Amino acid sequence: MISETQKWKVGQRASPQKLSSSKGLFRVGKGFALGSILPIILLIAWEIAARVGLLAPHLLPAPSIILEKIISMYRDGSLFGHVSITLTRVLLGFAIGTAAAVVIGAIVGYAKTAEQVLDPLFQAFRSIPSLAWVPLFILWMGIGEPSKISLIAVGVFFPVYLNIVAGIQGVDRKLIEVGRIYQLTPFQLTKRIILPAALPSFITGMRSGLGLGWMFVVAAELMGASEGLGYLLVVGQNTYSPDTVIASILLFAILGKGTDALLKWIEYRSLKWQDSINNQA
Amino acid sequence: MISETQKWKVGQRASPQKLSSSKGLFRVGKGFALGSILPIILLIAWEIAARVGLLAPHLLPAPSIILEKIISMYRDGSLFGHVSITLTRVLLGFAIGTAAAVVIGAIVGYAKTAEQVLDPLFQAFRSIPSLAWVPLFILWMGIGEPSKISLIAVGVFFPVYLNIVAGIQGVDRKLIEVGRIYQLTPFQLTKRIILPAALPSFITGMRSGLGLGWMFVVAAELMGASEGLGYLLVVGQNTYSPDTVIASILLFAILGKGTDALLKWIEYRSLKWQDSINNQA
Amino acid sequence: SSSAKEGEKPEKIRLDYAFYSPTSLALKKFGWAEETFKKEGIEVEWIQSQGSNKALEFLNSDSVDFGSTAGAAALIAKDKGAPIESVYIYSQPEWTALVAKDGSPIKDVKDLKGKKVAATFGTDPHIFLLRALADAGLSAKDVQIVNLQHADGANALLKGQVDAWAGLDPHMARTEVESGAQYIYRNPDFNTYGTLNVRSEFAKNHPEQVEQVIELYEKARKWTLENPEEAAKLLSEEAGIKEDVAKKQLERNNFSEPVPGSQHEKAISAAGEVLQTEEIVKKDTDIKKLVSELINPKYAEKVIKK
Amino acid sequence: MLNVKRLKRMFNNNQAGFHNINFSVDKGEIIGILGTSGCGKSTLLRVLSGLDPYYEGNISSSDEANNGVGMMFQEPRLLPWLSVRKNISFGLKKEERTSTKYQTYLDLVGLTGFENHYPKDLSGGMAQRTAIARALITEPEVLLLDEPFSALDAFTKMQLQDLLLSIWQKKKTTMLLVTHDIDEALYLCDRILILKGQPGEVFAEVQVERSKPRTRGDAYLSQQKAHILNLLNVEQKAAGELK
Amino acid sequence: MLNVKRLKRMFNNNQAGFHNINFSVDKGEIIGILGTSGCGKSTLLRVLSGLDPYYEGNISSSDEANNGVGMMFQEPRLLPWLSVRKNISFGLKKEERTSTKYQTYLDLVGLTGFENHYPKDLSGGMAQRTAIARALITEPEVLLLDEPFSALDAFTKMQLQDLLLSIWQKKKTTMLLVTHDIDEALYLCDRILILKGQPGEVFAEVQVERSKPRTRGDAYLSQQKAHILNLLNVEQKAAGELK
Ligand SMILES: Nc1ncnc2c1ncn2[C@@H]1O[C@H](COP(=O)(O)OP(=O)(O)OP(=O)(O)O)[C@@H](O)[C@H]1O
Ligand SMILES: Nc1ncnc2c1ncn2[C@@H]1O[C@H](COP(=O)(O)OP(=O)(O)OP(=O)(O)O)[C@@H](O)[C@H]1O
Ligand SMILES: [Mg+2]
Ligand SMILES: [Mg+2]
Repeated sequence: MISETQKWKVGQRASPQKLSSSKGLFRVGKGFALGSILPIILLIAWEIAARVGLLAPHLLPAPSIILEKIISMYRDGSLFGHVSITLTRVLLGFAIGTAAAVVIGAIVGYAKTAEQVLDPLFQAFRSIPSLAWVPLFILWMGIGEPSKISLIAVGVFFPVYLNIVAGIQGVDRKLIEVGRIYQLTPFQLTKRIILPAALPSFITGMRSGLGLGWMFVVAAELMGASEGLGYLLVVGQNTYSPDTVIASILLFAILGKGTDALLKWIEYRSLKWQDSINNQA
Repeated sequence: MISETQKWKVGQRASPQKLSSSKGLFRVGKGFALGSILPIILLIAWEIAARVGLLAPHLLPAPSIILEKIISMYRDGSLFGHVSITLTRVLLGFAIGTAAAVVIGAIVGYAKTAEQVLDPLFQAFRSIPSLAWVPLFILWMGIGEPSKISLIAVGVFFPVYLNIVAGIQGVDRKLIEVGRIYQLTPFQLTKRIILPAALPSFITGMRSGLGLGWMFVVAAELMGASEGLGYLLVVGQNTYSPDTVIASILLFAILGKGTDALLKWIEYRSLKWQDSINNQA
Repeated sequence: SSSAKEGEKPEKIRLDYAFYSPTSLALKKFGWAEETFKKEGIEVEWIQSQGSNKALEFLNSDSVDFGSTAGAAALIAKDKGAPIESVYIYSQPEWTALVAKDGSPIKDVKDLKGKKVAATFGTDPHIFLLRALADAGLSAKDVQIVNLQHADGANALLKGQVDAWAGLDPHMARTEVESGAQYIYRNPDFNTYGTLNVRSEFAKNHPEQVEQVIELYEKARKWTLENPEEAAKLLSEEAGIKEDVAKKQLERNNFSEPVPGSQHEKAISAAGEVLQTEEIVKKDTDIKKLVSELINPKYAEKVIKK
Repeated sequence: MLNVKRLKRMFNNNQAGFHNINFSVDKGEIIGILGTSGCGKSTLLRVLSGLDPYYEGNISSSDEANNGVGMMFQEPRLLPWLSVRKNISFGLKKEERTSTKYQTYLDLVGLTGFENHYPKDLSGGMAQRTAIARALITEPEVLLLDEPFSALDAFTKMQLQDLLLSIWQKKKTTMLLVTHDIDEALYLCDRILILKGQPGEVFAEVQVERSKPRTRGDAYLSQQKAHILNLLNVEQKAAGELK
Repeated sequence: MLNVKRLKRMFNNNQAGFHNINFSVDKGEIIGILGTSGCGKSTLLRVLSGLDPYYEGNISSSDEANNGVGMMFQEPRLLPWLSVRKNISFGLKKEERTSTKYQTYLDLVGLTGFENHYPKDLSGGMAQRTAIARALITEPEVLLLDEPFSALDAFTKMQLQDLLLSIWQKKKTTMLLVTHDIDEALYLCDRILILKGQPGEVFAEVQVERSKPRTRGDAYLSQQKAHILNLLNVEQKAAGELK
């Protein structure tokens, strides 16, 4: 198939496209609408399947029942408690994990020796499952908030670290040389050239890390929590209430998507300079 | 601090560096040695702490005891069974997850509408913890191998997907235009320009995904496994045998590092063209 | 708190509560512990245990002073060196049994030969299954035991993934109530009691406080016995389960023998032997000795005689 | 062959780009485009090649270019993961890509021996020559060239100008050549469009009435050069000196 | 000020790079470097600037360059995440970076009004001019320039050549200027090194004995140009024509 616009023949050239002036809100709205199609279809199909009896209610209750559950949690005030405590834990853990990953990742990405000494250990730790960390963290830090937040930070750390190291090691030598010409110290070089150049990769890492933060929260809340979405999930499983389990999964999905949308927006804002397909005039 | 080589003054210029001719094996050996320092120090410190009595043996047994445990598992042949079945599951799940992520990621990264329709759903699913998937997978696919491998594939999918989409959306417009000039079809364009250009990000995603694959194996092996490292970990926790638990963690770390090293080697081999600090002549 | 010296009062007492220990829920709900210890200037902290394994983890890592577990779980941990002792029996629960799906051809333990049975390794249902099999002249090798978490086991049973399930409450009560699952085999004596454990170090340093806690548990036990309706309601509210399920669960709890005694030792020893054949408890362990080290009736005897 | 009417493409609030461009190109013609930096020459080529659809006005072409349009960008735009050989062969059909067809063009641009280098190991001029080879190897009927020889020394530049001419003699390729080198434009082109302003407009059109190949530094060409320098606003003095 | 002896930097088995380079530079001199594409000019600048430490031979310098060495690379190498303004100010001290010092140089290179553009929205010549401004703004005592005006039209090029000269007159900046434009080298340089071969060697050195500022197209310069074209192996014919 030959692209139409490539031929020099009357009538085959695509007629000129006008730059749509109705950008902004309208486009955001359209994106949102498109993004909602699939989830809504899935929910409807699920509801119908449940009503018709394809899904046994004690295994997979209908969305309407889940919604009722969530509303009842909202009414008795426990919803806010679960959500806010989990959100706080994830955000704190995310902040700490990201900060650690930036510092260590910058050192490892920049200094060959640091990489050789530190990287193998981190790569080995990276594949240790969250559940395996739980007893170790209880041992080291007890069952208070610090150990919960640290565990989440560990989960966040690895993808951010990995992406930042890869990002730094992929920075164009040509740009680094510009910094060297201006006699930047390694710290300045990192701050003024390497990190901005590695930013796209860094943000991807943050998004990946945030996802892991949400996952690690369950393990974290196995450490003596009495509130939170992860707690809710485990209690739901332990008390055999699929509506609680699925309500908590749904809340995980919604909060995860929400926090990710925030990062995506930051990505969009801070990568406007990229000469990529997305940033066409 | 002004970099020495930047000044034009007698004696201050760094003397010319010879390209070391003794590359290859020697350098690999050196890297390996450097990378072993930290783990060895940690192991020794741990052994001493255990011997001196700083660590209670029912909580954190000495490395020598863990080693004994692993050797005894090796002797009775169960080690090979656990390792090989888990490795197989992870690799199969990894292959499936990566393949799915490449196909979907390429479509989403390239077509704006596909992104708007599909991406929000994936981003929402991304933060659902592995443990939460377990009952759903049992419901959908039962407790056989397919459901275990699918669960691992789900874990692998998300970071690969995220990185591939980000990689594609960050591809330099200038290079894409080269493909457009040669009238490449969208498929050719993706294959010949976009994917190679997004390769660094893709490989990072694969490495991140592999790590998650190792993590999801625990959840997967909660689904009726009778062998495997995740099974070993959970049974060890249920039977309060810290030596089993820590042996399995150690095996996770070693296997995780091993498989990652493979990907890192592929990364090194396939990114030789990158004009980055690592690829200096 | 825990580092306080012998004879001195602790600054803080950390108690656990759990949905599988209804008395602990009552105790927490009414704030009796806070009342008692406030007078002495001791703080009380409540920590929730999601299961015996978590309670033991907390005990081991000095995160709680008292933890509620199944007797067998405490035994396994003790075998691995956990410094704990069981000082009180909060109930004799019949929380586990063998369950099959409604209409299943399996009616008897003997029918399980060659079939798939779901159980969570190392937990009471697993021990129960092994003992039931041994009782019927079968061994673990005659069936295929599928290791699934309790909730997943219930699901797998209902989806027909396994033929039988060594169930645990409240999952079991719920499958019974909601999907008419059938019992293949029940035997309250094969359940290993719910034991309240204390860290040995705490018991040694603060024997008085151990007695006080037992006293409080006694108060809660009596309340539960006298108010079964309200206890069921409390359980259903706290754990978020339906009231009829909670009632069923409570009915299966026998709160009559709070002082650890010979019948408890016997039941736990029997569990220990099965565990030993499965190599979950070390082969060279002297079960009798281990059980007597674990069970310490001294405090309860003193309190309850009084 | 190509007819452009009232073509317009503007950026940020009509402050940059070009507008009001009208011209036509016959088959086999070589058109030069001269103009101050930033007046819209590269943008014009992008619009003509079809890469930029956001234009206004009319582009009509009567003949179909079977081999498509060849374009050489202002930067080399080599694919960094392909060796010189594979970069040169990039536009070829699948079968030809593995053949040795690249060898001819590799030699013509003077890169013999460098076929296995990656772009990062090339000098500026070598990268540009690789891009030239890539644009020529598909033998397109229309060639859009954006300052193709800007990074080359005088000697190499003359060689490649002659290469371009010899290709034109063989295939009668239609070419649009953006350049800053007036001598080059006069040596190669039949007609020269001079753009000026920001946004750019066609300011003048210079006909070069000498058949190709021409002699470099011919008196007529020198005279035209002075004329063009004049048009480009270079002060009389400098223009005079350069002649 | 700078003394270079038996300098050598080779790539892949001594097939590319340069070797056996000897020359010295006095303070305030402007040295031109001419040479065929790929003969090692850019590599030479990289070695002299200290970016490439893998050389052999001897580089000694007697004077300290306080403001360091300014370098303009062959490509613009703008930082894509910085606007034109911030790119120009990149080399300044922290305090000055937020000042309006950039404005002077922005105006001098003719980019007034484009200070907030990102590099992706610049034309080739505009990017090059931004790079020139970035190199000049720090007022270094030594300037290494790698084909600084290659993407500019004749008019803009002359303006910027004069800008360079005026800076030299004020500060007596020592400059090494790699260029392909012989006129440019003759207009600006005190001495011209001609490199040739692959790996490159100094093939000839041409002294330009005219005080600056010179008149473009001066007879002496034309004569020197013919001489250089000759040295560069451009055939007699072409050389004659170009004169
Ligand atoms: N990193 C590298 N690895 C291998 N070869 C290299 C490398 N850098 C440069 N070269 C080779 O060194 C030679 C000189 O390159 P250099 O960039 O110095 O040329 P140049 O004189 O600046 O040419 P031009 O005028 O085309 O810019 C070239 O043949 C190039 O292929
Ligand atoms: N994507 C864009 N967004 C905004 N402005 C742009 C964009 N692309 C080009 N421009 C502007 O359009 C004008 C013309 O650019 P163009 O690249 O066509 O110039 P040119 O004539 O090729 O210049 P040069 O000789 O320097 O290469 C410039 O002022 C540039 O800033
Ligand atoms: Mg241009
Ligand atoms: Mg060069």
